[in-house]
Amino acid sequence: MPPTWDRIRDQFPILDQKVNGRPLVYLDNAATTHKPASVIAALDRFYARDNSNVHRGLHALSMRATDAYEGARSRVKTFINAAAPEEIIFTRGTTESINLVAASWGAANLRKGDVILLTEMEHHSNLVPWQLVAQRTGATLRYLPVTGDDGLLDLASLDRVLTPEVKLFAFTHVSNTLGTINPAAELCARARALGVTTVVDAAQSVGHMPLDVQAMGCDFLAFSGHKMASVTGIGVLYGRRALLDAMPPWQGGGGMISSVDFHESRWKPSPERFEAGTPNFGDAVALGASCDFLDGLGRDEIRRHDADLAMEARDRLSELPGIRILGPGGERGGLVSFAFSGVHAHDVVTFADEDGIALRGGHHCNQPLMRRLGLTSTVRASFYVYNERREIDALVDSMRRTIKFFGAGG
Amino acid sequence: MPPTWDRIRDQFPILDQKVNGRPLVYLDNAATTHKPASVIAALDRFYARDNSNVHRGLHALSMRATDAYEGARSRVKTFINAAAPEEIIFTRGTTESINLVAASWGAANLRKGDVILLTEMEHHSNLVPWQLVAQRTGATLRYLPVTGDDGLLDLASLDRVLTPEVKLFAFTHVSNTLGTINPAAELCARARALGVTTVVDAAQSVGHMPLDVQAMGCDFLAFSGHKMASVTGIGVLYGRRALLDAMPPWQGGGGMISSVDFHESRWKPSPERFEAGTPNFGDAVALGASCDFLDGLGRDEIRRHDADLAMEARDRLSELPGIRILGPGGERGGLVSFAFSGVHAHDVVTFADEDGIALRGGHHCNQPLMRRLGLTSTVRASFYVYNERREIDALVDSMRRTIKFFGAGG
Amino acid sequence: MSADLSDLYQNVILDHNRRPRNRGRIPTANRSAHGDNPSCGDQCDVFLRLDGDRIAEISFDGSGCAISQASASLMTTQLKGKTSAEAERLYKEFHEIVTTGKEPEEISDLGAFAGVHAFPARIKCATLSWHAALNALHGDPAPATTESHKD
Amino acid sequence: MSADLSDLYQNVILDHNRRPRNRGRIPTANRSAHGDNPSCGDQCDVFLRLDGDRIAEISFDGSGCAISQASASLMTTQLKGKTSAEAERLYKEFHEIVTTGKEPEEISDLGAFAGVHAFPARIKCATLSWHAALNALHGDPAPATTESHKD
Ligand SMILES: Cc1ncc(COP(=O)(O)O)c(C=O)c1O
Ligand SMILES: Cc1ncc(COP(=O)(O)O)c(C=O)c1O
Repeated sequence: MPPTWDRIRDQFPILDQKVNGRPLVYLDNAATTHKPASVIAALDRFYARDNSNVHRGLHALSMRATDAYEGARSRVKTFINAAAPEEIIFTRGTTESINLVAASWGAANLRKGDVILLTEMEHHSNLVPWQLVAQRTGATLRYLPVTGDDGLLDLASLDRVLTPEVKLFAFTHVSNTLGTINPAAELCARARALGVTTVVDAAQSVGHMPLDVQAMGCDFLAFSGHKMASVTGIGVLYGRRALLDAMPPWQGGGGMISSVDFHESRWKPSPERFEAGTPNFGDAVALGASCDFLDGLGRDEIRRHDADLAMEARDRLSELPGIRILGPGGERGGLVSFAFSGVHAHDVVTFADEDGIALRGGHHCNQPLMRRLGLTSTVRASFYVYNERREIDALVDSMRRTIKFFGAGG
Repeated sequence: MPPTWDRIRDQFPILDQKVNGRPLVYLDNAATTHKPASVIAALDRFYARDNSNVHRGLHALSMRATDAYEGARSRVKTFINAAAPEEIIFTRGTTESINLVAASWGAANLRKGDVILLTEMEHHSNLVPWQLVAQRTGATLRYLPVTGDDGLLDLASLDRVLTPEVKLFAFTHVSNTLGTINPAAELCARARALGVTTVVDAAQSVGHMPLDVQAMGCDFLAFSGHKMASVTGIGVLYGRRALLDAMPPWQGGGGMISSVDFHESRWKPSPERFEAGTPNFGDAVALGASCDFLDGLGRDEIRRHDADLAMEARDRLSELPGIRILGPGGERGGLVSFAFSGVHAHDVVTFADEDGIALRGGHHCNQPLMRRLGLTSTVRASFYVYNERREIDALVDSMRRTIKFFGAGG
Repeated sequence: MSADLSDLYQNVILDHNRRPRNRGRIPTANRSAHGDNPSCGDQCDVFLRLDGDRIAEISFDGSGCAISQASASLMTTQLKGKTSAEAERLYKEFHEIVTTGKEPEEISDLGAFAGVHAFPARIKCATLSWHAALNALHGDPAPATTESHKD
Repeated sequence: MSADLSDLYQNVILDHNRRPRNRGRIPTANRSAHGDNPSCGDQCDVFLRLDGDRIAEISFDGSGCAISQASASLMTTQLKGKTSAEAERLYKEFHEIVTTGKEPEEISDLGAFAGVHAFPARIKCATLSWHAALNALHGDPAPATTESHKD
C-alpha cells in the first residue's frame, strides 16, 4: 500500500510529541528530515531477519543480505535514473561523496594552473574538499557570483568564469540557505560543451523533487539519505561509469581489491573499488525503503507541497517589521531564510523552541556566502512532506512575539 | 536490567529462524555479529523520538540528539578506557579508521626512506591503506613474519625488523583467520621505546574481551560496531589526543571547520576535525547501546565463552581425516579456521548451508597470508555470545558428511 | 514566557544587549584578541589597555546573540581596573555561574547569567568574550575559539 | 541432501572434479590467459594452441571449488577442435544454462550445470574458466576477472 498524503503525519512517529508543552512544529528539515515508520521498520526487519556480511558469503543469510544491499543499489539507480547500478556508490553522505570525487578524480586529473569553478552559494561540504585538493594539486578556486539577496546565480558572468582553464565545475542544485533552485541541466550543458567535468550537490534536492541524472547531464552527483526521509550514515555518489572506472581508489581495504600481495594490489571496478571495508548495508536497505516511500507520495507532489509552504511562509513573514528575506521571489525549494534587524538568529530560535517550533539559526555552513551578503547568521524554516499550513501560522506568531519582546524591528 | 547469559538467545531475534528447514546455526561472527533486541530498539527509539541534526542546533530535538551522540562518544571512551572523549572519532568502521590514520597522519609524517612495519597476518583493511600511502609518500612496507600454521608472530624477528627507519607499526590485535591473540601491550611497548607510532586493528578483539587503550599503550586503535553486537555504518578511531591535534584534516566539509573563507579555512580540534559532514549519530547511539549490552554480560566472561567454544571446536575438528587446522595450540580468539585436502572451502560452506549452518569460506581478506601458508582458502567457524556447544556438534557432523560425500580426506 | 526563558533573558541582559557598554575599538589599546564560536558564527574582539598588570581600559566589538553581546558588555564593566589575577578569579566565578546556575557570592550583575545553565547550548555564547579577554591578557596570539576549551 | 544440492553436485560434475581432464600447461600453447574470482580467490589459467581460427589443443590449471574445477575440465573437452565463433556460441549457451537452469538444446554434458542457477553465488565459479578461455582466444592481455562482467 503506497503511503498517502491524507494521514501522512501518522507515518512519522516522532511528530507525535510535545516540546516545552506545545505540539512539536518541526521546521528544520534542511538539516535533517524525519523517518517514516516504514523506513524504521525496514531497518528493524533487516537486523532481525537477514543481517549478515555481504559479498563474500555463500550461506543463506549472506546471500539474502547481499540481495538486500544490491537491491538497494538498484532502487537508488532507478530513483535517480542512472544508467547502471555500478554508477551508484554508497557513502556516508553528501560530504563523503564530494570528498571521494575531490580526492580520487581530483588527484588524478588536476594540476597546477587548473581551475576548479564553484559558486558563491556552496555549502562548506562542497567547498572545503575543493580547497584541500587545490592545496595538494596546485589548482586554484574560482567562484560564480550570487546576484544578491534574491539568491540567484549570476548567469551573465558564466562565460567570464567558465574559461578553458576550468577542469571541474561543482555547484549545488538547491541552496540550503537561499532556497534557490539552480538550472542544473543548463549549467551541466554549458560545462560539457567545454569538456568541463560537473559535480552536482543534490543534498537539498533529491528528496524534494524528481531528479534524473541522465536528463540533467551531470558527471557526478552527491546526496545524503538523512535529508530524504532516511537514516544517518548512508548517502550516495553517482558517477558516470566511464569516469568511475578510470579513477584510482580512495580508501583501501577489504572488498575493493581484486588481488592483494604484500607489496602490490589490483582493484575491482566500480562500485566495489570505492567501497572499502564492510559497507553500511543496514542503512542502505533503509535508503531503499525511503525511495519507495517518496515515490509512493510522488515527487512532483512533494516538490509542489514543499514549494507552496515555503512561498506562503515567505509571503507571510515579509509582513513582519524589520525582516530581511533571502532567496528568489518566484518558485523556490522548500525553505525560507531570513534575518531581523536588532534580533539575533539564535535568540529567535531559542524563543521559537519555547513555542515547540524547531528552527535553525546560524551560518548554515555557508560562511562565505553570509559574509558576501553582509550577514553572520539567518533564521531558517525548512519544510517537508509532513508540514502543514497551520505550522506557518505558529511560525509567524512566534516571530511576532519575539521581535516584540526585543522591542526590535519597528 | 543487565542482559543475562541464561536466556541470551532470546535477546537475538534473528536466531529464531530456520534455514533450509534446519534451525539456524550462525558461525560467521568474525564477518559480522548479530544485534540484540536492545540495540535495535535503541536505534528505533532514537529515530522515533529524538532524531535531529546535531551540534549546530538550539532547539529541543537538536539538543537531545547532540546529547545522545556525545553520550555515545563518552560511552565508547569508557568502554576502551580512553583518556578523554575527544580521543574517540566516529567513522564507518575499522577500514575507514585505518584509512584516516594512513591519509592524515601518514601524509604529515612519512617520507621517502621511512618504513611502515606490518605483520604477515594483516587483514586487507590494515594493509592496502598502507600500500596506498607508501605509494604516495615513498615510504616502504616491511612485514613481521608469521611462524607457520600455528599462526604466531615471529617475535624473535622483531629486533631485526623494528629498526630506526620504522616510523609506524600497524598490527592486528586478534587475527580474523588464525584466531591468534597478539601480545599488543608488549608490541606497543617495544615500538614506543624506539619512538615508533602504533596502530592496533581491534576489529576482532574489542567486542570479545576487555580492552584498555591506556594499558595497551597504543597510539591509535580501530574497530567496527558491526562486529561487536552493533549495527553497520559505525566504527571508531581512537587516537591519543596529542597526535590527533597535530594531524591535518582528511575530509573537508560542514562541522569540521572553525572558519571558512572562499580561499582558506581553519579547522576545529579533534574529534570534530575528523568528522566532516553530518555524522552517523543514529548508529552511534546504537553503538553506545552495544557497549552497555556487552558490559552487562561481562567482557571477561565473553572472552572465556568464545575461547572455550573455539578451542573445543578445534579439538573436535582435529579428529576429522585430512583436516589442516590453522592457529595457535593454546588459547585463541573465538574462531577456528581449517582446510580439507580434496574438498574446497566453498563446497564445504555450501554443504553446511544445507544443514542450516552459516560458515565463511575463502581468503578472509588475508590473501598474502594465505599465499604465505600455501593455501588459497579456508573454512572458518567463528563464535559469539549466543553460540552453544550443541552447535559445535552440528558443525562437526556437517563436516563429516561433506568429506564423506566428496570421498576425500581419508 | 516560561520561567526558564525569563531567567535566561533577564532585564540586566536585555539592557546590556540593547545598550552595550564599551563597544568599539579603543585607540590606545596595547592588547587585543579575537574570539569566535564556530558552531554559530558569533565573533568577538576584545581590546585592552594594560597598565602594568592592571586593565586600565577595555572594550569589545563583534556580533552575536543577546546573551553573547550582553555578556561582553557586562564583562567590560566588570574587568575594568582589575589585575590579571582578579580577572582570572572573576572568570572562574562567572564560569561556575553559567554552568551550574549558582548565584554569585557577592551581589553582582554576573548573577543575571545564572539562567544560562538551563540552556547548555548557550553557555558558549556567554563565555566567548571572556575567553577572548583572557587571551588578550595573556598575550596569546591564537584566536580564542569556543571549541578549544570545554564550555 | 536436498534436491537443489544434488542438482548442483551432479555426477558429471563430481567426476570432472575428481578426475579433471586436460589439466596442466600445454608445452606448445601459443595463447594463454589468467582468470580470477576476487570474491573467493579462485584462480584459473587456460592454455590454447590455436591453429588458424581453430582450437587445436586446450588445457587449464588452477584451484577452486568443485564447480569451478569441473567446469574448467568439461570446458576443455567441449572447446577442443572448435573455431572461435563456435566457442562463443557454446559459451552463450553455457551462460544461459547456468543463469536460467534451461537444459541445453542438444544432449550435452553442459546440462549438468543447470543446477547452478539455483545458487546465484556460484554462477561465477562456473563461468570463470570460460571467461579466461575467451580472453585467450581473443588475445586479450588483461586477466579475466569475474568482477568485470555481469555473472
Ligand atoms: C582483523 C580485521 N581487520 C579489519 C577488518 C575490517 O573491518 P570493516 O570491514 O568493518 O571495516 C576486519 C573485518 O572484516 C577484520 O577482521
Ligand atoms: C547543500 C548541502 N550540501 C551538502 C550538505 C552536507 O550533507 P551531509 O552533512 O549529509 O554530508 C548539506 C547539508 O548539511 C547541504 O545542505
